[in-house]
Amino acid sequence: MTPFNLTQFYADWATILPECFLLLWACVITGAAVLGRTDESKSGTFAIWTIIGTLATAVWVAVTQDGAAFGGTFVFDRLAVVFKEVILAGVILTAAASVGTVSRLRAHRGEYYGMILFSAVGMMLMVSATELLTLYIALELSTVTLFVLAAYHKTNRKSAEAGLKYVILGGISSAILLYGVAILYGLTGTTELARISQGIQRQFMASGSFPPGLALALLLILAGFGFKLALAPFHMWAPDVYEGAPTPITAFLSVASKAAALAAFLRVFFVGGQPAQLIWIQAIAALAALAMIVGNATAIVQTNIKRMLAYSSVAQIGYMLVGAVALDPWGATSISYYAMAYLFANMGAFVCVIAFAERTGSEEISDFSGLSRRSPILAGFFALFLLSLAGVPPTAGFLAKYYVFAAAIQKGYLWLVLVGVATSVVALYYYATVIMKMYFPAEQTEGGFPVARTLTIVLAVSALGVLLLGILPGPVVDWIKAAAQSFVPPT
Amino acid sequence: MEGIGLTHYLTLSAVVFCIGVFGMLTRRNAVGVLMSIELMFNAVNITLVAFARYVTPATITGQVVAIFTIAVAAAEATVALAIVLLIYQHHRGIDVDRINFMKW
Amino acid sequence: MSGLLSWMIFLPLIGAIVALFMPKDNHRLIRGIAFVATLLPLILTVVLLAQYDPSTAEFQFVEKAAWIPGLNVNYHLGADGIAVPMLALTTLLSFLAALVSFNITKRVKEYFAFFLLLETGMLGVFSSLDFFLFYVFWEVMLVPMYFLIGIWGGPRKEYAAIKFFLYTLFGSIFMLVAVLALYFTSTPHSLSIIEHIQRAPQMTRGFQLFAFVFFFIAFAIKIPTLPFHTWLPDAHVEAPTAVSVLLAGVLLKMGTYGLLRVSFPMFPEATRFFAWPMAILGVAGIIYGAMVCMAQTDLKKLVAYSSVSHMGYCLVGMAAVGSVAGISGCMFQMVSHGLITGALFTLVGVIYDRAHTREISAFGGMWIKVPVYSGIMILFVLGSLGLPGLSGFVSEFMVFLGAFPYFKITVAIGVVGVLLTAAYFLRMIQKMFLGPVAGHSEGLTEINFREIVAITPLAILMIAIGVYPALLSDLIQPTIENLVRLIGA
Amino acid sequence: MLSYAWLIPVFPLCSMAVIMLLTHRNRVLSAALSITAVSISFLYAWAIAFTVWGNPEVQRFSFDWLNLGPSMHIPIGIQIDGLTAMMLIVVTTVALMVQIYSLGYMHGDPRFSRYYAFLSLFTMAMLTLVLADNFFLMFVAWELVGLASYLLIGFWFEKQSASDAGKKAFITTRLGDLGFIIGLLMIYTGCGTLTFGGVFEAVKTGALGGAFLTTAAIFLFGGAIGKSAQVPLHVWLPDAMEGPTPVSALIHAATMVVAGVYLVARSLTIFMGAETAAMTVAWIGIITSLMAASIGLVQNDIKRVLAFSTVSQLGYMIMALGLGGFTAGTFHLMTHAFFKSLLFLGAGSVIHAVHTNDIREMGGLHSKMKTTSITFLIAAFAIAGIFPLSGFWSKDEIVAATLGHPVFTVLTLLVAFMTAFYMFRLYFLTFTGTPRDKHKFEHAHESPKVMTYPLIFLAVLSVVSGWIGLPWLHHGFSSVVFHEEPHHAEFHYGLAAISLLVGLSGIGLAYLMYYKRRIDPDRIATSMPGLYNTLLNKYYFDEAYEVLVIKPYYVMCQGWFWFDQHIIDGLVNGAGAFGVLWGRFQRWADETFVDGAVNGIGWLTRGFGATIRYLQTGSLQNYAFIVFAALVILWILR
Repeated sequence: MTPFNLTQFYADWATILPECFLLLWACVITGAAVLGRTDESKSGTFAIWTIIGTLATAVWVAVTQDGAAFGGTFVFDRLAVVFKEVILAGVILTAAASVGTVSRLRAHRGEYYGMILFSAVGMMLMVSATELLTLYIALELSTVTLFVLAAYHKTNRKSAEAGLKYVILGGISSAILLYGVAILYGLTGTTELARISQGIQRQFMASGSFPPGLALALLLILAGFGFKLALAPFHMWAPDVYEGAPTPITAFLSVASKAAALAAFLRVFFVGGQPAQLIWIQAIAALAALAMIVGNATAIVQTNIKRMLAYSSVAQIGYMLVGAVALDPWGATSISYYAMAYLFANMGAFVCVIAFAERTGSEEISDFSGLSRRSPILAGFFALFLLSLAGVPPTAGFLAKYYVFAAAIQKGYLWLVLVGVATSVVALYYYATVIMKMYFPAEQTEGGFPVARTLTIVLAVSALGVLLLGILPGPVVDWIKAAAQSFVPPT
Repeated sequence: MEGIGLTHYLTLSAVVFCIGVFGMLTRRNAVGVLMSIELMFNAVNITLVAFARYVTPATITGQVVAIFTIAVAAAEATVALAIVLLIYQHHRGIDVDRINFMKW
Repeated sequence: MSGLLSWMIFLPLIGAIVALFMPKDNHRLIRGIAFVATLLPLILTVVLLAQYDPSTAEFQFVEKAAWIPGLNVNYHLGADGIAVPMLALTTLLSFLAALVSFNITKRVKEYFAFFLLLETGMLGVFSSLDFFLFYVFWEVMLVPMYFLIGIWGGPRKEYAAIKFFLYTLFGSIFMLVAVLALYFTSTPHSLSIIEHIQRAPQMTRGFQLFAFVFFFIAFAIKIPTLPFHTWLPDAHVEAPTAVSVLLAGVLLKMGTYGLLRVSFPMFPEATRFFAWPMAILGVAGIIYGAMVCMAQTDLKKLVAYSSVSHMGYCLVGMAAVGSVAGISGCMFQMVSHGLITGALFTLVGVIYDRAHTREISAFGGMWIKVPVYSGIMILFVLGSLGLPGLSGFVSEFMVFLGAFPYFKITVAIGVVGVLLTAAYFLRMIQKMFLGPVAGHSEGLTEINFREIVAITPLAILMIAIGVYPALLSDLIQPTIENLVRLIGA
Repeated sequence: MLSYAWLIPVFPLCSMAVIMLLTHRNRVLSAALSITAVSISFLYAWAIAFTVWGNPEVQRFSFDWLNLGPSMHIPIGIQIDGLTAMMLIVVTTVALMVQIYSLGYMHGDPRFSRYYAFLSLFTMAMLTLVLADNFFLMFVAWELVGLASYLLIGFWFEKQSASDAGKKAFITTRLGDLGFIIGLLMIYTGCGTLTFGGVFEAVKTGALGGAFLTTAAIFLFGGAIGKSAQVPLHVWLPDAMEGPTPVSALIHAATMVVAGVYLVARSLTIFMGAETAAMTVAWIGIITSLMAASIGLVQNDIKRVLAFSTVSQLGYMIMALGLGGFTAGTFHLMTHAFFKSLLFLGAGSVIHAVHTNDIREMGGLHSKMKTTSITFLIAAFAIAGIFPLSGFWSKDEIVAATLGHPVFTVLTLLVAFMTAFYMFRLYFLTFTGTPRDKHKFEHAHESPKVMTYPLIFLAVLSVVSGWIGLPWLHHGFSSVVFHEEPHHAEFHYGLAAISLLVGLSGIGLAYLMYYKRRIDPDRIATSMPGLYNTLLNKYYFDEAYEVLVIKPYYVMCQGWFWFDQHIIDGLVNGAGAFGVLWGRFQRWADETFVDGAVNGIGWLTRGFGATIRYLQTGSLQNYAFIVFAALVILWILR
């Protein structure tokens, strides 16, 4: 045991300050709500300010602190900064988009925001965790709150069903992940990623082969992450939960939760599993291809917009993981960039669905018919987000796809890229079909409707993100690239 | 080879895990499913503790992880049971076979 | 004037954005904006032509700035002898098509916004010297086109729009893969088209073949060459008049432009290898397109299929990779087809506006009823069937003359296309314009002043190039000679 | 003087442009413009002719039209030699006469101005064609005369037959032009130039020769086959008679149709360098000549008889050229232009008077229209080759050219006999005997002076134009159109006598059959029904083309279109437009794809999507099962 050191103590807690800050206010908001001391509109505003505060703290930490804390179990490096910003952006947008949804809840309005904040704490911890136990706890913190959120529409049968499916499958995947962690621990005697990596390397050097259980361990961990990421074939929960959960939560699930899992995935596989890449890289490529094919093919036949977006999210994760086969700074950059582009586009798309459903009460694709006449702004935003998801320039989605395909081509995964490009044509078909429904009908459908102000702001911010990342991506790319280079050993 | 060793623990744990999986897949009752999941967690705990004992006797990492796992599993079970209650209110039953309103 | 190309490209975009902020019921104002936003690039084109130095194959008006340094992406523009005629064609046709569009009354604001965005995309493609930029513009164009066909199109607009969108995207994605491959095989990694051309001799044969095929799929769909052409009749027929004009006049040229800009100088060995198959495809397109035209009953569809036939000449011409005449012929055909088919689609639109049908059999004796319209139509038809003195003849003759030494029998078969073209066009003329006044011809009114204004520049250019082709060849010759040298056949 | 010769076609060009753009509403002004322009060209042409004929130098003026380096260097310009000068005279003279004549003939036509514009267009193109110093410019003009021909044949386009005929003419000649184009391509490939001088130089030095040259020459001749209505592309010319008669006189008798002859004459060096090609030319010429003459024997449409006569005479010229008879061919070209245009204009005058083309409804018109009758008779004598009219001299040269090829000589004389016969059959049936249609006869009248004066002028030329070839002039006609060096067959008194005799006997036979009625033509016809019907139906060429070419082509086009819509597009829809077949466009798909021709990837994708969605059963235990199954599979595949 190292003796107590005040400087070290200060540095450790300073590094984790944003999480602490967030946790504190999450407790306050939840507590106030439980005690009935606040009304929901205030707690919403409060939550947003909390996150802005956290963001500011995080920026401050990013500037002043650097490196590992708590004996190397927690790290605030550039990758963490990137993903924390992404997650916090996602949380802010979710919170802002929730206003209407929350106002229609019968009870427990305040706790809703508290839950989101708790989940956000978990995600932020996850991004920074460099040790498997920390990672696991953080992951569970974020997931368990999401179980609650998914079932938040207590009176809605779909929501309850979503909650149940999510919690049970979540539990299984959690057990699977943990089993993998346990085996890895048994093989290397540690749960710290850096040392795991060294351990594997050492054993490989010594015996010329990987320890026998390693493949199983990595596979189990991959399955665990696959669940969080909704990666085919571990995605089965996603469409049902996406459909049943309150839409802001769906957006949150599909964006922030995935971003956190992705960061953790990068840490585990790009750092911890890096020496064993021979074992898992083919599996990743196969799963990515499967995700692109299954996600896109199934999305075509959907009639519910949320379900369609759910399958499209499955495919999107496939595209992100195309970048993973590169296993170098390029790959990490491409995945991170993709996550960021996806954040805005998918969040925007779901918020469009919220805005639409708030006014029409429908989530059927066929009801989008003629939207461009009823609400040109909403239709315009939705079209923009869909085009970004489809990867049409000059939106962020295009550069993101370009980036991941580039990473794969660089490593010679031509077949994977061809699968990617072929399926993205399929993807364009169903995105374009929605656009067609919105824009092409000539006849005027019934009256126009406005979009709530907060939602408009969320949409505008997302659209700005989509366009800026697409048109002037230079600084962001440089920023992410630096982050990726800082933690991925160049090959 | 004398007495009980690491292999036995690992085997036991694998068997328990599989029983959990099997129960999880076959139980019709949601609570039964949850219990099966608990079995899976406990299988993992056995592994962890066994590894802690045999691989890293000097540190207690494994035990710590196991304790945390128990805590997390409890939390999860709490939420799960709450949701099962919710389901019961909607469905007047907790047969997981009948909970397939959303599909395809 | 610095940033000439940038101004040209982005003025329409600025126009589009301005138009979006205008009240949506003030059609006059929006049309005025569209008019100005297409006229200004046209004026800049004149400046461009005046400042362009035709004695060199170097890129001129070059603008270069770092765009995404992390990916070595640059904002790199420039124009040479291949690009300049295309830029001029684009600005001209856009302007005229904007005039033609003034009779649009449905969702005017959106229409012109998309229209102007489309012009930006087209001009961008023709002046990009960076692959990323090139690809971005290439794709950007699809979106407004999708909407323009889908919203303002004919009865089967949804089908046509999505078919166009998917088909082109499908092709261009292959281009993306090839671009990425180029990027990673170069050291230092580069997306500059110029740099890749310079390193062409170091590329291995296998790589060249691979990249050529991938690019070719993208370009062939756009041209479109024979087996990839079926999006074209649908898109052309369903699109509103002005969009058909741009589709046929400019978008199809992007395929051939891409081949000349990218594939030929960059993969000389593969180009030589694929020259003969390209000639075969071209000739097959000529004959096949002409024969299918013969079976058409819809005037617009006939013109659409005639594009398939006419773009075949381009392919034959460029297949003569060692011949300045052949490749120049391809360029001439690109310009000439742009002028002629643009005009033909406009003219088809003129009668469709009046009679609301395009069935050939629904008309008869139009020459009696609307002599001015008929005269103009026949003039352009004659241009299209390659009558000497009009631009179509010059390009066809150049193509044949250039390609004949290389592919004697193939070209000789291609020459038959000249006859088949005459056959279907004369059949159309006979049914619609000759004979006694019949069917919808009864109520037709003469072509109006605005429409004549939109057609006249095309007619003048068609005749000017036909009579004195050196007007155009002087612009392109050094560039083409350089290209032939790079291919090194 | 000569250096401004390019102005000759510019005058009619200007008149065309002005009429089209400005004066088309003013009939008088339009006609005046057109006639003035062609008059200037006419005077200019004569002036040039006198300059050139005294000065046997080839004059060339050219500039670079397009220079792309060796792969395409095309200078264009004009070249003036004897042949050109002769052609200029022919074209401008006939054009002027026809334009004046048309003032009367086309009087009252609603599209009078347009008619003159088209005539100007034609004149311009034809003059360019003969002035060109290279094959390229010649081809350009060649196509433009084709266009003018198309427009003028179909001038009365309300009539289905007229617009059909125009289309047929354009397409048939264009078929020949394909050969022309390929010939040009071969020549350019072979010697890198298209100027006459350069090409002939290459042929002479042997740079261009052998089978390549022969093939090129035969392809080149394809152009002439089309334009000069040789077998098997002669079918358009008889139909072209649907145009106004003055047009037939100008385009389809005197000028455009001889463009093919001119082409062969101009490039005779090439044909002389390729023996096989030359013989092909000669044979096609004589076969055409025989066939057309035999058809002419039985036709009843006054203009068609003349049309077949034209075809036959063109075959004559072509044959002569094929046998190397440069002077003979070109000489006959000139005389034929005058007397045949006279015949047509005469026929036009008759038609103008009786409003029918059918000679069975005419007869005895001599009494009503003396000028027409006499001038027609002069022309008929000329074409029959009667001394001392122009046709005698030129036909004699042709017969002389066949010396050494006995088969040709015999056939030539046979044609001469038939020509004399059908021409006088025509004359007797039209102008002599008793009127067979009283009503039409009574309304008949002599044409106005604007129409008869051109007839008289041409009649004079038909008489005297042959005298240039008088045997006692130095070198005769060849000194006029000299080609390389003047070579002139000695005037052959014996041959001249024989051919004169043959002509007279043809006239005699016609006299007996149609004037004296000593022999009943109907009996002969009924005694040989097979032959008669074959001739009457023009050897069934049109029917054969209809069945063998046009119908199959249409069917084939429809077939390809079906293929395009169903197979290619079907595959694309299958492969690309996912779901299009099944979702929104179900109905359309059902209609189009009932045959199930398409089971492409699109269907598969949609089907795939529709299938795997059912894995999503909604049962969470199934989901969990898939998770574990996937784990197991991944473990196995590891």
